[in-house]
Amino acid sequence: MSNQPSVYEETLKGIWRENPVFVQMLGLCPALAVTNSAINGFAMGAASTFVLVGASFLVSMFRNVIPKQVRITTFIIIIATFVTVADFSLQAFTPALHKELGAFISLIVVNCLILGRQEAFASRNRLPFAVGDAAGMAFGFTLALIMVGGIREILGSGSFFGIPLFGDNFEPWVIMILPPGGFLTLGVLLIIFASIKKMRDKRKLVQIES
Amino acid sequence: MANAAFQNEELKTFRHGVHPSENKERTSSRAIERIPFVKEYVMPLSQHIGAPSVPIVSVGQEVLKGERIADPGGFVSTTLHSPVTGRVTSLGPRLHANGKMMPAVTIEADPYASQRTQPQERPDPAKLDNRAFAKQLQDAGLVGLGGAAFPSHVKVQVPEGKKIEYVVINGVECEPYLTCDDRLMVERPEAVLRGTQLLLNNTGAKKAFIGIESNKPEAVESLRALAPKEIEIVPLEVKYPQGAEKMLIKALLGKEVPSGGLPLDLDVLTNNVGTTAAIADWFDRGIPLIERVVTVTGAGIPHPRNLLVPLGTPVSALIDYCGGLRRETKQLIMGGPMMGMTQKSLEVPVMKGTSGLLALTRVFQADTREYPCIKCGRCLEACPMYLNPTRLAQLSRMKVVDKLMDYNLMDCFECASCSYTCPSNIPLVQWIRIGKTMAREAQNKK
Amino acid sequence: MKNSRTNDLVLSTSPFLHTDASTPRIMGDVLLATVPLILAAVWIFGIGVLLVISAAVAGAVGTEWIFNRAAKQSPLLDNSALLTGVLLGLILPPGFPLWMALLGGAVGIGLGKLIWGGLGQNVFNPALVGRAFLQASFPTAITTWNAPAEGLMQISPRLFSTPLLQAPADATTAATPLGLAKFSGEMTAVFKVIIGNIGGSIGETSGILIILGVVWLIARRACDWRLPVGTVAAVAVFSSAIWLITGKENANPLFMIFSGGLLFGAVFMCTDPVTTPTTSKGAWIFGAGVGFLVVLIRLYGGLPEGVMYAILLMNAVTPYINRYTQPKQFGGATK
Amino acid sequence: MEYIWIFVSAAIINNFTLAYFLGLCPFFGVSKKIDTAFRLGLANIFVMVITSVCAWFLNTYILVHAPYLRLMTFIVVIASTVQFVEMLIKKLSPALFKALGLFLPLITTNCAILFLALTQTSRGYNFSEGIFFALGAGAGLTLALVLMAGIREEAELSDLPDVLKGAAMSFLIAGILSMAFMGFAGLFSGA
Amino acid sequence: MSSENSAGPIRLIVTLGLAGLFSGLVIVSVFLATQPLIKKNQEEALEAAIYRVLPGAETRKIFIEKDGKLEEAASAEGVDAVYAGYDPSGRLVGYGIPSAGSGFQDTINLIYGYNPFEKKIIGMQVLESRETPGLGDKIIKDQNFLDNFSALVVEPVIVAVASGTKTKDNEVDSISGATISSKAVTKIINQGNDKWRKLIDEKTESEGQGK
Ligand SMILES: Cc1cc2nc3c(=O)[nH]c(=O)nc-3n(C[C@H](O)[C@H](O)[C@H](O)COP(=O)(O)O)c2cc1C
Ligand SMILES: Cc1cc2nc3c(=O)[nH]c(=O)nc-3n(C[C@H](O)[C@H](O)[C@H](O)COP(=O)(O)O)c2cc1C
Ligand SMILES: Cc1cc2nc3c(=O)[nH]c(=O)nc-3n(C[C@H](O)[C@H](O)[C@H](O)COP(=O)(O)O)c2cc1C
Ligand SMILES: Cc1cc2nc3c(=O)[nH]c(=O)nc-3n(C[C@H](O)[C@H](O)[C@H](O)CO)c2cc1C
Ligand code: SF4
Ligand code: SF4
Ligand code: SF4
Ligand code: SF4
Ligand code: FES
Repeated sequence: MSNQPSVYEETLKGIWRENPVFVQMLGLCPALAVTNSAINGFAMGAASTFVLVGASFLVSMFRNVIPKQVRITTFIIIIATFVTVADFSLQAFTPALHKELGAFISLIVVNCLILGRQEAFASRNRLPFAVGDAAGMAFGFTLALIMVGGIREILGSGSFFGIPLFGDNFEPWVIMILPPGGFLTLGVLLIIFASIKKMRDKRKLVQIES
Repeated sequence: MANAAFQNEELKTFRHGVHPSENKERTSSRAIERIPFVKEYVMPLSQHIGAPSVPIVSVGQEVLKGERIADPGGFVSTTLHSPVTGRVTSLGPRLHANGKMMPAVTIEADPYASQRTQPQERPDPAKLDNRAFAKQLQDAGLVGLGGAAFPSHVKVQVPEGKKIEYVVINGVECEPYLTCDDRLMVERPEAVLRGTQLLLNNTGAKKAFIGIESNKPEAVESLRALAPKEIEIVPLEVKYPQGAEKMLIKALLGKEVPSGGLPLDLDVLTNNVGTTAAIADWFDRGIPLIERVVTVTGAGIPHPRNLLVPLGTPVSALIDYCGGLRRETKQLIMGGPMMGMTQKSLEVPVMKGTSGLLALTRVFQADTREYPCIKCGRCLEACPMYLNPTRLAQLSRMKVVDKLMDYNLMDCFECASCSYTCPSNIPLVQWIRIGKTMAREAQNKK
Repeated sequence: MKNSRTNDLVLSTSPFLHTDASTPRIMGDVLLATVPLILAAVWIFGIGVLLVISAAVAGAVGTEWIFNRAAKQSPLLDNSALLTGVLLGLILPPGFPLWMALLGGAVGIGLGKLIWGGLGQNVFNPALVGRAFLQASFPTAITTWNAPAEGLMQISPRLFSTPLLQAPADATTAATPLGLAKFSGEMTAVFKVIIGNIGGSIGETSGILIILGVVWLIARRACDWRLPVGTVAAVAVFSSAIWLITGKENANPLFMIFSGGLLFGAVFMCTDPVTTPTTSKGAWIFGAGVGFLVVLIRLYGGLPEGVMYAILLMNAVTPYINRYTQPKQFGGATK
Repeated sequence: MEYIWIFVSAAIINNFTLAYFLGLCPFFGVSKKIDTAFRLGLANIFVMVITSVCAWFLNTYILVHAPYLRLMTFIVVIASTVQFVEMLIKKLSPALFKALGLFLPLITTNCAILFLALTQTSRGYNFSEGIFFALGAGAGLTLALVLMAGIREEAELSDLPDVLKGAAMSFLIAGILSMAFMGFAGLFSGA
Repeated sequence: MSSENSAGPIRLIVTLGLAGLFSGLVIVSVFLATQPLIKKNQEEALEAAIYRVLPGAETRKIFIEKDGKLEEAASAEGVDAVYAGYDPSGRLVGYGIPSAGSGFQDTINLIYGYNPFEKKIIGMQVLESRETPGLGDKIIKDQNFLDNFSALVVEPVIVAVASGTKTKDNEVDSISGATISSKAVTKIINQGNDKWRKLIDEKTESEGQGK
C-alpha cells in the first residue's frame, strides 16, 4: 500500500492519461450522440459528473456491506436513482437543454464508464480516493465531450458555446452536426492523439538511446 | 493464312488463360539440326522428379553411347544412359540447372569412337503386359519431356481397379518461343503416331487425341496425313497454358481433373509428343533417352535454331552453335519464358526436361515498377485454375496462412498467367510460392 | 570463347514475359475518356468548369503528395489521384465554389483513400466519398445548378466565393430534370436529356459522349464491361417494371437512364476496379445492386438523385460480394 | 403511422448505430469478424423484440401509476426477462443458445435497448408498432454490424497507416457508412 | 466489497430491499419536488405554442374525442387532444391541433391553428424535428414559409407547390431546397385535418358564432 498514488494523482489520471473517451473508449454513445454543440457536451458531461461522483460516493461508502452476489444490481439501482434525479432536475430547471439531450440523459444509466468505475474502483477504494477518481474521470469525460462538441459546433455552426465566431456569412459545414460528423470528428481526434503519442514515443526512444 | 487446313473447324479450348505474344516464328520453320559433339558431358543424377538415380559405373570406366550408367533409385526414379562413347571422369558434384552443385556422372567423349548408338536389348512390345511395358519405359530412362520430367513408367502403369480410356498426347507447346515439339511433329510424325499406338495397345484405351494449337498447321497436317482413325488430331485455340495437362484435358474432353487428383481419375493418360516419340524409338530402334530437341532462341541469340542435343551437353555449346550471346543479353532462361528458370552460368548441362534455351535482352522485373494491386480482377480472369491470385498474394504477403487454404492455394500449378497479366506488375506467383512454403511449414508444425 | 560476360546475367523468377498493360496506363485511358466530357462541359457551361475541375484536382493531388511525402513514399506515378480529382470535379455543379471543390478533393483522397493505406486498398470510391462529404456539408451549394451559360467566357461569380463564407446567389440557376420530375412533377423531354444541353453536374450532361467513353474504356480493357452494362441494365429492368405497373411518369426507363448521373456513374464510378468486385459474377451483382438502389432512391426516396449513394452503399457490400462469388474450384473439391 | 415507414426508418434512415450512435461499444467491439457480427446482430433483434413487448406491457399496465419509476423498472424488468428467456432457450434449443448466448449479457441493457424502450414510450407506439420498431432497429443494427465487419476484415489485410490501426479507423469507416446511409433519407416518407 | 464469499439469502434481500427503499425514497421525493415545475414548464411550452398558432388567444381549453364528439377534458395526458383558444373577450379564436408524421429525416411533430369559422389555418409551429440544418429545418423558422400558414384555406386539402409558384389560397409555397420537408408539413396538417376537422366543424356549427 506504500506505493499507492495520492488522491491528487487518482484525480488527475482521468483527465488525460486514462481519459475515458479518448483512451479507454468508454461512454462513446453519449460522447457522439449529443455533442453537436459545446453546450450540449458540457451539459451531458455535467449530468454524468453528478451521477458518477454521487454513485461512487455511495458505493464506496457502503462497499463493505454490499454482498458480492448483488453488487451489480445494487450499483445499477444507485446509478439509476441518480440518473432519475438528474433527469427530473434538468427537466425542471433547464427544459430547453433537456429537450436537446432527450433520451440520452436517461441513457447515462447504462453508460459503461459509470458502471465500470463502480466495479473497478469505487467498490474497492476508500471514500476520498473513490470520489477523487470519479471526479477526475468525470472531468476528463466532460472535457472530451466539450472538445468533440466544440469542434463540431465551430465547423458545423460557426459558433462556440453559442457565440458566433465568423459572422453572419459563414457557410456551415452541416455534416459536422449530422451523425457522420460525430464519427469523423472522433476518428480524426484519435488520429491526432495517436500521432502525438507516436512522436513522443519516438522522442523518448531517442533520449534513451543517446 | 497458314491454318487454312482447319479454317472451318471450331477450335476447342479451356476457360481463362492468357495470350502472350508467341514469338515462335524465328524458329518454327527451321528444321532440327544435330549439334556437333563436345569434349565433356555431364549427366546429373537428378534430372527427373523423384529419387536420384544410382550410378553403376566407376571413374575411369569406358562407356558406350546408349549404355546404362545409372539405375533407378526407387520406383519413382529412372535409369540414365551414356549420351556418348567415352570415359567416366568423375562421379562428383557438378553445376545443375537449379544453381546448386549436384552429383553427376561426367563423361569425356572419346574423339576416336564412331559415336553410333548401341541399340539396347528390348522385348517385343506386343507381348508385354502393362506392368512389363512400364518397366521397359523405366529401363529406357523415359521421363516426361513436356517440362516436368516425371518418370513415364509411373504414369503408364495402371493401378489395380483403374483403367485408361483415353490417351491424350500433348502437342500443344503453349510456351512462347519454343518450337521443339512443333518441329518433332512436322519432321517425325510417324514416330509420334507409333508411340501413341503403342500406348493405346498396351493400356487398352479406346481412343487417343493429339492436341495441337492452331499456330502449328504444318504439324496438324503432317500428323493427319498418317493418323489411323483411333488417333484423332485436334487443333486447339492458341492460349497459354493449354499445355498444362489439366487444361488440355478440359479442352479435349471437357472434363476437369479433380482438385488434388490425377488425369487417371478421369481414366486419362497424358504424354508429351517428345515422350511419345521416345517410346517409339526405344521399342523400334532400341535407343534409350539420351538426346532431345532443344529450341535455342530469343533476342540475344543471333541465329536461333532447333537442335538435337545429347543430354549432358553444356549450354555454352548450344549457344556457340547459334552464334554466341549478343552483348545486350540480360537473362538466360532454361525452358520457356513463362515457367523456365534463369541461369547464371553457361556450364549447366542440357537435361531430360530442357525444352528450350532463351536469351532475353530485357529484364521485365527490373525495367518495370511495381504498383499496388488495383483489384482489376484480370488475374482472376487469367487463372486457368479459377483461383483468386490477388487474394492469395495478399494473404501470403500479410502472412495469414490459415486463410490461404480457404482459397485453394495448393491448386495453383504456378503457370504464371496471373503475373503475366497483372497491370501493376505484382509478382503474384512469387507470393503464391512463398505462401505455399509457409503453408507447408505450418502443416509440418502441426 | 564468345560468351565471356556471363556474370552480367540477371537471376529472377518466372514469368519473363508481361503484358503491355500497366496501371498508370489504365488510369491514363480513363483520363482520356473524360476529355470529350470536359470539352463538352466547357461548351455548355463556359470555361468556369475548368476551374472547378482544377480545384478538385489540386485538392486531391495535393493531399496525396503531402501525405506520401510525409510517409516517405514516392508519390503520384500512377495517375490515380489525378483521376480521382478529375472525376470529382466532373460530378460537381458547374458553379460550385472553388474552395469547396478543393476541400472535396482533399477529403476524397484523405478519407477515401489514404487512411485505407493508399491506392488499391480503399473500400469506398474516393471521388464519391469527397462528394458525399460535400453534399452533407454544403447541401445548398451542391444542389444549386447553373443553367447552361450564355457564352464560353461566362464564369459564375459563385466560383470565387471566399473560403468558409457563403456563396453569393447566382441569377442563372436551373433545376435538373430529375429535380423537376420529382418535386414539380414536370417531365423534361427524353430527347433533350439525351442530347445533354441541360442543368446538371459538369460531366454528366451528355449521355452520348459518356457512351463513347465507355466504348473506349472497354476497347482498351480499362474496365470490366459487365459493371457499366449491368448497372444500366438493372436500372432499365427495375424502372420499366415500376413504369409499367404504376405508370409513374418519371419511371420511364429512357428518362431514368439518360437523366442525372446514372450514365456517368455507371461508366466512370461503377467501373473503379478498386472499389468494385473482382469476380465477374460479382460485377453483375454489383451492377444490379446499384441499379436497384438508384431506382429506389429516385422514385421513393427524399433525394432527386441517388447514384452516388447507391454506389457508396454497394461499395460497402463489395467485400461480401467478393466473398460469396469466389470462382468455383477447378475440378471441384475432393479434399 | 405506417408500419413500413416505422420499420424502414428505424432500420436504415435513422439507423440506431449510424444515425443515433447507439450500441457503439458492441458495434466497435464485435465487428472484427463477420460471423460474430452477424450473430450479435441476431441477438440484438431478439432482445429488442423482447424489450419492446416488456416496455409495452409495463407502460400499459404498470407505469401509468408510477411514471417516475420508468427508468428503474425498464432496466430491471428488461434485464431479468432477457435472462429468463436466455435460460429458456438454453433448455429448449441448445443450438440457438450456442449461437446467440454469448452475446446476450453484452447487450441486455446497453443503450440501444434502453433507447428503444424509452423511444417507443415517448412516441406512444402501440403493441404492433412497437414490434415493427424493434424489428427495424434490430435489423438496422445487424446491417450496420455486418457491413462494418466485412469492411474491417478487408481493411485488416491492407497496409493501414500505424496511427489508424486501432479505433480511429473504425470511427472513420462508421463515418463514411453513415454518410452513405444519408442516401436513404426521406425514403417512403410519401412526400 | 464484502469479504465473506457468500452472504446468506436474507442479507441479499435485505441489501437490495434497502437499496430499493433508498432509491424509491429519493426518486419519489425528487419527483414530488420537481413535478410542479416540470408540469409548469410543459404547460408553458404548450401554451406558448398554442397562442402562437392562434394569434390573439390568451386562454385555452382542452378537448378530446368521446363517442364521435368533442368533449372538454381536464387533462390531455395519455390521449390525443386539441386545444381551443379564446381571446381576452372570451371569443373562440380557433383550435390548436397537434399532428405528427414522417419528414425528410425523422418524425416531425407540429401544432397548427385552425379557425373553424373561416375554415382556414391561421398559424403553424414545429415542435420537434430532425430535418437537415440549413435546409429542412427552415420549416421551423423561415418566416416566408410560416407566412403560408397565416390564412390558408383548408378545402379541399392544402397543397405544397414549388417555391414561388403559389397561386391559390389552399397552396403552400415550398422552401427552395427543402421541398420534401415542406410537403411533409402539408401532409401532416392534412392528416390532422382528416382526424379533427369534422368533429370541430360539427361542434362549431352546433354552437354558432362564438360563445
Ligand atoms: C505419386 C505420383 C503419382 C502420379 N501418378 C500419375 C498417374 O498415375 N498418371 C498421370 O498421368 N500422372 C501421374 N503423376 C504425375 C502428375 O500428375 C503430373 O503429370 C506431373 O506432376 C507433371 O505434371 P505436368 O507437368 O502438368 O504437369 C503422378 C505424380 C506423383 C507425384
Ligand atoms: C503451365 C504448364 C504448361 C505446360 N505446357 C506444356 C506444353 O506446352 N507441352 C507439353 O507437352 N507439356 C506441357 N506441360 C506439361 C504437362 O502438364 C504434362 O506434364 C505433360 O503433358 C505430360 O506429359 P509428359 O509427362 O510426357 O511430359 C505444361 C505444364 C504446365 C504446368
Ligand atoms: C444532405 C442533404 C440534406 C437534405 N435535407 C433536406 C431536408 O431536411 N429537407 C428537405 O426537404 N430537403 C432536403 N434535402 C434536399 C432534397 O433532397 C431535395 O433536393 C429538395 O427537397 C428539393 O427542393 P427543390 O425542389 O426546392 O430543389 C437535402 C439534400 C441533401 C443533399
Ligand atoms: C475504370 C476506372 C474507373 C475509376 N473510377 C474512379 C472513381 O470513380 N473515383 C475515384 O476516386 N477513382 C476512380 N478510379 C481511379 C482509381 O481506381 C481510384 O483512385 C482508386 O479507388 C484509389 O485507390 C478509376 C479507375 C478506373 C480504371
Ligand atoms: S454504456 Fe451504453 S450509453 Fe454508455 S457509452 Fe456504452 S453503449 Fe453508450
Ligand atoms: S463492457 Fe460493455 S459497456 Fe463496457 S465497453 Fe464493453 S461493451 Fe461497452
Ligand atoms: S491483375 Fe494485378 S492489379 Fe489486377 S487484381 Fe490481379 S493482382 Fe491486382
Ligand atoms: S500461377 Fe497459379 S494462381 Fe497464377 S494463374 Fe497460374 S495457377 Fe493461377
Ligand atoms: S456505448 Fe456501449 S452500447 Fe452504447
